[in-house]
Amino acid sequence: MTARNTLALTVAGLLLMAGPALAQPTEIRIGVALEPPTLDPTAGAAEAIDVVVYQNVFEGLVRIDQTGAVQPGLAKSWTISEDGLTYRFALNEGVTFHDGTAFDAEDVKFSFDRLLAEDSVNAQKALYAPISAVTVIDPMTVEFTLSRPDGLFLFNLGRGDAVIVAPESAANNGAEPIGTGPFAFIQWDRGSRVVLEQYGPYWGEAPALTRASFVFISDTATLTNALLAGDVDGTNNFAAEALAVFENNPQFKVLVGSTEGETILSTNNRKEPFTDLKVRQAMAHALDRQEIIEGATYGYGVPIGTHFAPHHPYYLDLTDTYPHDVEAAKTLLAEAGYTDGFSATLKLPPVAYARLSGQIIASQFAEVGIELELINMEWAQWLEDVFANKDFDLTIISHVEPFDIGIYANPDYYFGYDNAQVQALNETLNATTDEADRLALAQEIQTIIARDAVNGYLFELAQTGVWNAKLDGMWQNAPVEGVVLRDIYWVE
Amino acid sequence: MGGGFHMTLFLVRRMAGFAATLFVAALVIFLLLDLLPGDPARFILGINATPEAVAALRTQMGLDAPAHERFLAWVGGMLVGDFGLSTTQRLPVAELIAERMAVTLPLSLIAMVVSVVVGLPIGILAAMRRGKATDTALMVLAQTGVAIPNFWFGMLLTLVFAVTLRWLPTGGFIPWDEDAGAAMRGMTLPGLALALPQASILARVMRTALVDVTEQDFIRTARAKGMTKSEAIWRHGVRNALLPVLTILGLQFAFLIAGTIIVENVFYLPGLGRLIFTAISERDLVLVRGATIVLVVVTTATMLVVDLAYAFVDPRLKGRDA
Amino acid sequence: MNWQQLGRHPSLAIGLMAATLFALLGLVSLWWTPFPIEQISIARRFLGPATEHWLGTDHLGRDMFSLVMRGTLTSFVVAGLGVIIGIGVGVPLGLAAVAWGGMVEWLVLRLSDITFAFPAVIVAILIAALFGPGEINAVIAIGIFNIPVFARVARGGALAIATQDYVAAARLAGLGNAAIAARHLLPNIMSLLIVQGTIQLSLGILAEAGLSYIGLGTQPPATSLGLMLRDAQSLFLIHPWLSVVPGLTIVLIVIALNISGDGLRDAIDPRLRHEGLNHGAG
Amino acid sequence: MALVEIDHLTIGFDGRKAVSHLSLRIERGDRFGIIGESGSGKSLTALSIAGLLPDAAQVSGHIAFDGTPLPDSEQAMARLRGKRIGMVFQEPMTALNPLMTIGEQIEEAINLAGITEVMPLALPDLLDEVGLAAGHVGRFPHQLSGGQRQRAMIAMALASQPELMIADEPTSALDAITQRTVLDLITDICKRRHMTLLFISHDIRAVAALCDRVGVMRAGELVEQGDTGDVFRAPQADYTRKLLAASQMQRRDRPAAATQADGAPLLRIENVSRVYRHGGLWPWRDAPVRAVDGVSLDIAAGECVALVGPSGCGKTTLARMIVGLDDVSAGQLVFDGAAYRGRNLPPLLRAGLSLVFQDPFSSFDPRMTIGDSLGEPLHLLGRLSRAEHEARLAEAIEAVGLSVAMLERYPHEFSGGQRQRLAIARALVTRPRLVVLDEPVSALDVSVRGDVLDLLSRLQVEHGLTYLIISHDLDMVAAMADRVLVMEKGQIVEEGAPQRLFAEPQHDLTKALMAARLPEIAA
Repeated sequence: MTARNTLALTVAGLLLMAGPALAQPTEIRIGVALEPPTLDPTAGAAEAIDVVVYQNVFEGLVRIDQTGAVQPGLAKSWTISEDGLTYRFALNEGVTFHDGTAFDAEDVKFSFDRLLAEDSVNAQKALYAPISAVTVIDPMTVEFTLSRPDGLFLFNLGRGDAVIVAPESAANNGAEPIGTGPFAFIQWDRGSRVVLEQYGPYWGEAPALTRASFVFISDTATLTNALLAGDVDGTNNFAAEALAVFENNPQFKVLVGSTEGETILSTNNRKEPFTDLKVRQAMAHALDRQEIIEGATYGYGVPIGTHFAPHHPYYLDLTDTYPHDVEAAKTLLAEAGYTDGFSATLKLPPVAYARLSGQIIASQFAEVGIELELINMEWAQWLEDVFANKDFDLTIISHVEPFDIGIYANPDYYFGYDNAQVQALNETLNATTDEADRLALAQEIQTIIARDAVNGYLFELAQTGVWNAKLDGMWQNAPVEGVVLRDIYWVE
Repeated sequence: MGGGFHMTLFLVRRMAGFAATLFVAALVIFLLLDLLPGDPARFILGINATPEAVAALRTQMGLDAPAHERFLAWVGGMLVGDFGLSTTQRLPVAELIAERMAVTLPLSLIAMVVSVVVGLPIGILAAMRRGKATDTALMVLAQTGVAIPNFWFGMLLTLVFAVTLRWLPTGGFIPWDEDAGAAMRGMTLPGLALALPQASILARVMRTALVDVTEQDFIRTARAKGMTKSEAIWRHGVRNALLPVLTILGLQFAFLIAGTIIVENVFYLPGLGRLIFTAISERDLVLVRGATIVLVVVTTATMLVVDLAYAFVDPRLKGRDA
Repeated sequence: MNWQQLGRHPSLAIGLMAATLFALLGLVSLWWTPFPIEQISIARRFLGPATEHWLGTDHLGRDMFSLVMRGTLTSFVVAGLGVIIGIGVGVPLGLAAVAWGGMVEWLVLRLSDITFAFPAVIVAILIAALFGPGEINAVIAIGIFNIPVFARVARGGALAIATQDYVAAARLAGLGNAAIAARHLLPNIMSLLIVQGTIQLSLGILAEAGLSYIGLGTQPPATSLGLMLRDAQSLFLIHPWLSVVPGLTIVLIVIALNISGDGLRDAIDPRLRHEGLNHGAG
Repeated sequence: MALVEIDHLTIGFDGRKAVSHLSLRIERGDRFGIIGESGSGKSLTALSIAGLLPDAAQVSGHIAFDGTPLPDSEQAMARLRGKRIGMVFQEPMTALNPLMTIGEQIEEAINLAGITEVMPLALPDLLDEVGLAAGHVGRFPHQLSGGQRQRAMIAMALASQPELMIADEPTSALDAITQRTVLDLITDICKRRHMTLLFISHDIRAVAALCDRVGVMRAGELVEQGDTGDVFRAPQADYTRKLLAASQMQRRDRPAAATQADGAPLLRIENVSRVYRHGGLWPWRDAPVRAVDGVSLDIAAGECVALVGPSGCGKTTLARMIVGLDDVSAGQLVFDGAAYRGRNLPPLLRAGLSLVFQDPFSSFDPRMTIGDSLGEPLHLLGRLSRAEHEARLAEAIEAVGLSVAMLERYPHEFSGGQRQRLAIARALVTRPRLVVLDEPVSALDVSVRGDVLDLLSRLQVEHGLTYLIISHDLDMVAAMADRVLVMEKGQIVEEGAPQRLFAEPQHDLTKALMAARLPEIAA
């Protein structure tokens, strides 16, 4: 035992002496870092919204399970036309919203009309652009017509952005969400917590938990203390740096799973000197992925060599495309005409993985002669500067959308990669429904963007949950954002 | 001198100055916030939203009107108690602030009470034992109390009393009407963390003030009347020494109302400081300016109260402009 | 102030010595640190104190002693610039209020009321939102906070000076308000300003730590004591040493400065200096 | 047996002796006076009897009260003070607690004295005895006049019906008229109660009037003691003789040639008023205060005019307007033919006017050399060459009898008398025609007053100066002035040559001022 761990163990030992945890067997308190600005998942992009309400308060026609597969939700079954343009859903009977109003096909139509309307404020409106019409066939049947085939259509229906809301309550969902899920919203003590309670008349199988609170604790040290003191029962994503506190503690279990977050060193492909492939290749060689993963994620990140989630069946391991090689990097820079290197800015959003990776990358780049100036920014400013105005050289960001390789086919996207071949391949991919073909296409795109070193591909973020050892049924992976409560239960 | 009339004049003058300060402060806040980079609509909708959706949201949030119209609408609204709607949360700002005040105000009061109850006696004791070992020990304690960063001390308190002893929660806030006892327990540690530096400052100010007063002639007069030195300090010195302490108390209360943000972070309390902090990062300008002006009002009002209290306690100031 | 006086106030001597020592430590870091502070080496992180790394290494494998040196410098510079802004703006305002009086004094008082009404943390948050977080932001926020403090101290001190006959004599000699402020008022409140400056310096160092804690102060790759403390906070249970080093440094510096401030006041204030004699010498 | 017996008392601070080997006896029923200048240790001696010395004092020697040595414990000493010793201090404003009413403070003294049997009557009786109206009981110290405050102090001292009353400079902070009434009050009470009095003062005439025994202190030592009559009739110590001489002001007569009345007055004050308003620009501001109310007067070149009156009568305000430190509200001033309203006095005219301040300790910037301070008014003359600048300074400092080398020094290196000389030098540096002297000697020790007045007389002759003296010291005025103006409530109420005015005062105020003069000590 090292001296450093003594304190942690002492604290843990005292915990054991303090006797059994006080938690009731059907209630749970979950610590989460960020408080949602609103509780309406259709009116904001914040992950924090989905963490609280997704699949708990609100449900979609289908739902995504732990493995990322599409399962029936409010729709018990569906049929797809041959051309892939018409989806007909049969809805579950006896479903009610938490305010008691009944759910039927009209609510589905309302939800999607609202999402697609001119003045819609849905953040992911673009994902649903292929929908050309939603038709109520009868109260328990609804039909979607698409303008073009979309391989991800069903998955997208399962996202938090496409949950079904009722016309009576939709406007008020931000403050007082009313959905059809197994948990009903009870109260929101702003700045402090959201409380949910089991919804008695839930149409499906009743969950084991009767009550759940999401407690907002942004500070890692504080969250650590709250977990140790038993003031919260778990958290879905705990800062990797302090995981050691819980790793060998029998009172807790640490769940390490995958997310959809590809963390990349985004490079402004429109801007000198990054327009030069050799420069981008040199940067790729300069990166020591292992050191970054160790330093920024304490080893929990999974290395990636392209923009794709490693746990996905389509994933291709391209991490060796440009191995860490300082000499190669210097040579490439010299070939590109930057014998003495160059300087650039690295704009960093306020997340720990970005700030830490940034410092490490700056140190690594310095070895090949690239001087990085680190500029730390708030989210709002980062979004405006980097994302909207594309005023940046480099940035570090995790792209958490599932299956989002399509961003490489959009030359207007913030990193500005314009490759006709990728654009054509992506179009084909979107219109293809055959799995084998899709896999081949997706892997071809992965290979091209890796070779082009469009961005520096760093790692896939891990989800590192810390939970009371007596809890079970938590999602280990995060194929979509959210803390799904329905399967969680206390074991005696 | 006509005390009553002068007192009224004094009040009226002070109130007029108060109003003027607030108006200028409102203008400063508004202008400053208007300069902020970052689009609130873009923030809400995130990186994948279409420009049309962002534009639609901007219109909905009333960000398209010219600046002077928005300023007048804001000030006009506040005069009738309407602080506007939060852009991100879509709720009345007044309501949001009131919720947070239910945490910040009692927390500040607890910290004040603790610091007064602990700090003043220590200061008095040190002054009485001036130059002796007790004095030195107490002042070393007070120096350390001022020097320890707030969040560090809060963390230490949590580790001892919440994590190890489990006497008190690590933080969080249970609303008063739900369980007042739990709310109180939740405020204990943050209250202590806030009180430590304040009590240390109070102890030092009290000591200095009392030492100064002890050198005044009227203490000698009291002793000449037949009091011992410590009796004279108790009966005549302490009350006079409280005058400078009163100013510090006012400053401290104003500071506590706004300055609890760090402790709120450590103890995950939904206070006003954190509200402003998150509101700015979310570019919820309506909320930010509402909350900021409330803080300014509280600070200014506290100063006003201190001034009035001074006039009340010190007969020399009655009816005079301070 | 001379050496003999220093000898008569041992706590002042200790305080000044300690504060100077820390300041020098910081200053030296401009030219030399045991290891370059930007040098990140994940393989060497979390080393305990040893002969090579006197105070061990941090979570990025950087030398703690080097970081403390540079961090001390940043803390001093941020707090010091804050004091300079406070003095640079506040003192002229305070002096002008006294020298001109009337409308000028009223304006200065209202201005300082208004500045004062904005809590420092809020100012820092606003400035961070305007210009981005960083040392400059901390300097401005602390500086703004210091302005009314120094304006009030300068005004208070100068008011007492202004009633002295030599100020009236200077007016008789035809000196204008500005000349009187510069020739008579300023030199005579200098000691007051030094004492207040010391106190504000220690407050500034604490404020920098607080701002860094909420992410508005110094930004990596630069470092400050507050930032080190913040970085180490979540590791406290695993690597307490990383918090103890910067935390203790802050505590010691602040105590040293406060003791110096208190000592200077005792040493400079003639009323306290001639303690005893003023009671009886009638 | 003596009530107080002091034997070889030595008091030191940081090794410096403030009182050394002092022995004296105060018999029961004595009225004992101690005379001395500032720093002579007289107050420390008084405080040591009551056990009120500062903590830092190192004391040796013995003090016995009523045959018993003073107790060591603060508790017992406090009881002794409370029951048997009453004390009155110099500055009644600071000696009273500002936050408590007079009544509360007197009552507290009564309670501490523990004389319960007289309690019900005590407060009204005491008030009656010291001449305070019952209505003052509820007032705070700042609401009373200086004399009333001192009466309250005396009431507190009397509350325990003490055997010994110690009065430490009880009147030096009061104006002339009040000073006299308070002294009379103390005399009355001592006689009526057969109380022993220890009276500390720098005013030899007050001691002579009040005490039957006297001690003279100088630099911590008792140079002489004995019956008042004996000591003053036949002083043994040189120092006593010097003090006696200084207390008798001789008329400084100047050759008539010095007064050269050539028709037009040097300074003309035309119907000048000064009104102060408080409360800024608000419409509901306070009623205005008329500090100076329609004053007109002329001062001829070479004249020495004195302006006398009680504190607050407006004499200082008038002086400030004349020298251009303040503006008139109405009327105008004419100096040497040029009209001005106060601060608009042009620089060259300013050079013709100067002012000597009362307090030599606050009239020099402690951070500037004497040379810099003295050179300041030379700005008024425009650019002077370096040589001429230095010549002017040398001329001025030599005129007051000090050496050029002193220009390099700082104010704290000089004594009070030297500083007042330097202040006069500064007033002369621009070679002015009119010098306003604001209480030029009242802050100085008695022994140096005469020297400074001699200097002023000499300078007036040598430089053909015109003086306007502001003072409440009638003896000094009588010694210096050609003409005296008496001022009350902002107006000049009487005017005339000092001899005539003091012999046959017409106005009530003048009469009161004359009545308040302490008798000269019979030689």
